[in-house]
This record gives sequence, structure tokens and C-alpha cells, in this order.
Amino acid sequence: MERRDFLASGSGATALALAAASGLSPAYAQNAPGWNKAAFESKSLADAAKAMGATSAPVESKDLLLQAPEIAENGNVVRVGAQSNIANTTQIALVVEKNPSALAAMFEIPAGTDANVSTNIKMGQSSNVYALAKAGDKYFYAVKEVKVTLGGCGG
Amino acid sequence: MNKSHTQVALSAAGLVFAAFFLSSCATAPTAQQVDEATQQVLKSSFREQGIAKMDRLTLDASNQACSEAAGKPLDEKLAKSIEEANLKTVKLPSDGKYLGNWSEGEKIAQNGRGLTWSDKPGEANGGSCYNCHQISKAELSFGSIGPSLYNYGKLRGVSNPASPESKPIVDYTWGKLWNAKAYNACSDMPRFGHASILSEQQIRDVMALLLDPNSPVNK
Amino acid sequence: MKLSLFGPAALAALVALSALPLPAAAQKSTAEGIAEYRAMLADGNPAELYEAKGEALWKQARGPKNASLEKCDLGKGPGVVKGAFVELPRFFADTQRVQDLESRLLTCMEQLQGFSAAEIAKTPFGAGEQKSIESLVAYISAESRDMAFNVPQSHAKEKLMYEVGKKVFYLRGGPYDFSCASCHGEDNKRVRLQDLPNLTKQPGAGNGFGAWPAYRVSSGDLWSMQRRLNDCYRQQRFPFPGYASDATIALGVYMGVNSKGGVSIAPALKR
Amino acid sequence: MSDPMRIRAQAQGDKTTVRVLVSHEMESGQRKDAAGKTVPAWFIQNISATWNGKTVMSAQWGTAVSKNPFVQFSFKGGKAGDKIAVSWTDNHGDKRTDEAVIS
Repeated sequence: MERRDFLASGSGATALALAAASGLSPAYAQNAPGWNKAAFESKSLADAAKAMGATSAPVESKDLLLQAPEIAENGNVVRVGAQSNIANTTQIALVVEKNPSALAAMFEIPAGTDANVSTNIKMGQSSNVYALAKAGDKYFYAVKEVKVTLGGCGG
Repeated sequence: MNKSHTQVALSAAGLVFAAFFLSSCATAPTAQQVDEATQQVLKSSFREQGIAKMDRLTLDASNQACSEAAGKPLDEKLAKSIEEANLKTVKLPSDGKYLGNWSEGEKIAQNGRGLTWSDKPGEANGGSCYNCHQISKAELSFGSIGPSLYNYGKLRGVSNPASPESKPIVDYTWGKLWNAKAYNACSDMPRFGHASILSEQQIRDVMALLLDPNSPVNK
Repeated sequence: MKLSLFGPAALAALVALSALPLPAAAQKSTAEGIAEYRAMLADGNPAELYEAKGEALWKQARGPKNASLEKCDLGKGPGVVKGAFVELPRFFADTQRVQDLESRLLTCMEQLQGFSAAEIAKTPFGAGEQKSIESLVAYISAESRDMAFNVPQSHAKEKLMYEVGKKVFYLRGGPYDFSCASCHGEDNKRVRLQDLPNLTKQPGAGNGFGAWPAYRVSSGDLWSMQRRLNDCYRQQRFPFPGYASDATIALGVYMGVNSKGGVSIAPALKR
Repeated sequence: MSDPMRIRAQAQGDKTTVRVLVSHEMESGQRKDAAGKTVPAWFIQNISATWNGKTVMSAQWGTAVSKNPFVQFSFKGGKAGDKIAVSWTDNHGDKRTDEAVIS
């Protein structure tokens, strides 16, 4: 329920206008219901947090653990995990600063589910990777730099 | 009727296999049988694709000798004659200018493209240098088939590549890039100038990457 | 915020570090970093998706003859999949040929299902029935996971193909003068950050040969050994090796026999 | 037609850990094909998992989730024999649900 409220509060109108202006709309013609388009068009951690509903800038927290390799031999698949030990964590997002769309994934954490998720993401280049967690109405982050290298013959 | 895949392959290698069976039964094949079978197999297996034509399987004397050696060192005399023949192919820069632009050289060293069947004709090739060598220390993704070239010029005391003291190492480096087999008959390194992989100007730029005191390689 | 962590002491330590013989230091941490990256991906190899699909395809009635592959003889008798992968390539009496897994699948798909083997061999990787083969090889190789390679050398043609494979392995040609051995003939070599197994002996042969088919992270596809060899030849700047051609099968025999005792981890996860 | 997911769910103590592999292109919309034309984005946008009808994970994904996606999560409760269902929807409107039994 909380999720629906959250999504409804997103800046849908702005996002639509933006999409039309940038000519992005055809590719996104059939967005799934409830998909937070504005959040997935954000270019930075701060923008992503804002689009997710944050009213103030996220704060770095030691209780949020980000698991990511220091070096990726291929940017197409990078395993990233985030674990929040902050009480009442209800959302965890993964953000790649230098990706064309900074927000990679956003998980809702229902009561009873561990605030600990991992997935594989793509990285276009070396970049800071962030875990972003929502607890109560506050947002927290953890950061790690992941270097993307060229693996093979390159031919 | 189309011949099936199986039949095509059978007919190609069949003759050699048949000959082999007449002469020996389940013992190790003779060197001659292996050579004949290999030739048949190569002929039936490869075809041209894009710019990669079948003449790429025609070996010159160097590649012939090194293929036959199968990883073992060549006979000393044979090695020497191959090296001498390759040394004769080295063309020094037409204008006497050995060094170009090191930053262009870095791009060439990074670029591993060129001359595959998926490459188009007429495009400039890369040098693939980082595939095998460490070069500048900023690039962490480097291979180890060849030796590290980090500090290449510095370690060899090249403070002014134009000076007479530097001449021998500058000449050698040019020759090595042009035709690596001039110094090591079965070197794993391509013959960049001799095989027209890199242009004279591209070789100048790679020379600068290795020998220019201002290149990051020599910092 | 982050920068304040680097007080003068930390900075001094960093400077001291960089005074160490850097190539060695950088290389070690890079190697460790890559090892960490691979370890993290070990759980959740997408090759599993292909294994499941391959098993379904093996059992499904398909092709002009509307038959499954369940009577296909991969060398251990009709329908026996378990353990077949680690004994291929081998000699088959019905075709009078030494065949690798994919060559044999072509035979079965033609004889049992009525597909044209020649047509499939001509189809580009990742398209049409080549896509079915990707999944089939994932399934078949997975059925021999953790088993030791034991590629037979009892038939005269198997012995001949080993020797031909060795010749092909060391054949230097093309504008770059490369052979398979240029990259895979010595221990502890790398191209860029990629470790290059020495395929002339154990343990390199088993590690290299025994990892394919594999899910390739860079292309997001399952690559069979045929596709692996095809791309090696492309990068070797050679002409195009025919799909399941004798040169590729001979190489399979050479690498497979050299892998004796090595354990198959296929389908693995590769860069 | 999409291919089935691979779902592994294991109960240990009071916790169930779920690992899911999804067969999907996850086309980023950034890639160009051989002819130089941009390949349009095609990716899973919503994915969720239920245990005995209760949502135990739900996520929104962008184009940066890797091809053939992997996701791991865990929740309190669940015992051997219980059913886990995972569903996704992509930006083409395609949907798929697969089930697995907790081991």
C-alpha cells in the first residue's frame, strides 16, 4: 500500500514532459503499471532519491553495507548487493553514478523480508556505485568505486 | 540433392584416412601421414570470409619453420637464417624521423582491432600492444605474453632519442616493431611494418610512446 | 566528506605505497580484484537457464520427422547423456568419423529429427537451430559436471586426429603470425587481464577445455566450444573455420586428450 | 514466448533464501545493431515474489539490470514444501510467473 502512495506522489507530469522533449517516449511506450519513470531517468544519487520521494539529501551511513567488486572484468555483469542494518528499512535502491540512467534497481522491503538484496547490474564505465536505503522518512547511502576494465583481446 | 554435412567432410578427408588404414592398423600414424591428413583437413575446414582470404594459410619460411618446431626451439643455424632474412625486410623511416606523437601511440597501443574477418578493408588497425605488454602504468589491464615495457626508454638510458648515444636502441626498437622476427625467429610478436599492420606514421607514434622522455611510459 | 578520511597520515601512507615497485603491486591487487569479481558471480550462472532449456529440447519431438533426441548416441549408447561429454570427441562407427559434441548433435538432428546438418552448420551462431544447439550443449555438458575427462585414443582415427590437432594447434599463419600456441602454449600468461590456460598439458588443458560450453558475460550468450574456437580463429586473423569442421574437431581431440584427468566444470561462466 | 525462470528457495532455520535467474534480453536501448541502428529498450520493469500469497519481494528495474537477470533475497518464515511464486512484467507488456517449492 505504501508503495502505491509513494509512486502516486512521483512527479509524473514533469517526467512526461521531459520524455517528450528528449524524444525518449517511444521506447518507453508501454511502461508497466506503477513503474517510477522519473526515478529511472535520474542522473545522480540526489536526483534518484528525490524522485523516490526524499525531501532532504541522503546521508552516508555505516549501517548500510554495499557489496561490489573493486574491479569488474566486464561491465555487462557486476554483482552488487546491499544490506541495511538500519531499523525499519523499507526500500533499497542501487545507483550507478555514471550510467546514462543512474538508478539501476529499486527494491521494496516488506515486513519480514531481510533488508539484504543482490542482483547483477551493467556498468558503462568505471563509476561510483551507491546503495540507497529508505528508513522511516529518511534516506541513507553507502558508496564504493568500481573500476570497469577491458578484459580480452579487444578485437 | 544437397550433400549432407557429414558426407562433405567425409569425402574431403576420406582419401588420406583410407591411405592411412592400408599402411597401418591402430598404431601411431607416421609423420608423413599426419602431414598429409593435416593438409587435407585444413583445405576442407577453412574458407574465406570478408577480408580473411585463404592465402592467410600460405606460410612463409619463418612461419613454416616455427609451426613445425611445435613450441620447441629452432635449430640455431635455421633460426639465424630466418632472422637474417627478416632483418633485410626492415625499412627505416623514409624521412629519417623515428619518433612521432606518444599520445597517438598510446591510442594505437590500446586498440586491438584490425584485420579480422569482421573488420572492413581500409580501416586503420590497432597495435594490440596492451594485449601482451604492460606499457604505461595507468593502464591496469595489460597482458603478460611479452615483457613489461614500462619505463622502456628510461631503463635503456634514453634521455634524448635524437642523440648519437641513443641511436642503437632507437634503431633496434624501430626494427623490432617493423619485423620482430629479425631478432627472434619465432617471436610471438606480429611483424607490424613488414605485414603492413601499422603504417610508418603509426610506428613512429608507438616509438614515441616507448622512447619519448615525456611519454608516461618513461615517467 | 569522503575526502576528509584522507588526513595527512593517510596521504603519506599512500605516497609510500606508490614508491613500492608499482607494476608488481598494481598487478597483484588487480588480480585479486578480478578474483573477487569472479567469486561474486559464481552463484547464479545464467548457464542454468540454458541447461533447463536444453533438457526440454532433448526430450521434445521436433523437426521434419517430429522426433526427440532421446535415441541419439553420444558415444555411450543411444540416449545415454551422463558421462558422454567428458569422452568427446571420439570415433563413431556409423559415420566412420571422429566427432565432437556438436558434430555429433548435427548427425543426430539429421538422422533422428530430419533437420539438414549442412543447413545448421551454415547458420550463424545465436540464430535458428544454432540457438537450440547452445541449450543442448549446456544440458549435455552439465550432465558430466565434476567428472574427469577421458577422451579415447584407442581407434587409429582418434590417434590420427590427435596428431592433426597438434599440427593445427601450432600452425602459425595470417598477417599476425599467430597460432593457438601463441596464447595457449605456455603457463601463466594473460591477454589483457584474461588468464590464458596452457592447453598443451594439464592442468591448463582441463581448465581451458573443461570450461566450455560457458555463459559469456561479455555477449550474454551461451558459447559452445565451436563458437569459442571460431572466435579464437577470428582474433587469430585466420580464414573462417567451418562449423564442426575436421580442423576444429582435431583441436578438440588434442585439447581433450591433453585434459585427461581434469575435471569438467562446464557450462562455466566466462568474461 | 519467454523461457521459464530458475528459482531456488532454501529454508534454513527461520529464514528462506531465494535465488532467481530470469531469461530476458534486458536490452538497454543504448546498443546499436550491426547496421548502426539503435536497438530499442526491452527490459523487465516490475518483478515480485510471493510466499503463500504474501509479497516477500517486489522491485522495479531499469535498463541497467544485466541480461538474464539474477536476484537474491531472503525472508523470515517459509518451510520445505511451501510454494514461492515469482512474476515479472516488461516494457512490452509481456508477463511471466513461475513457481518453485522451498527445499
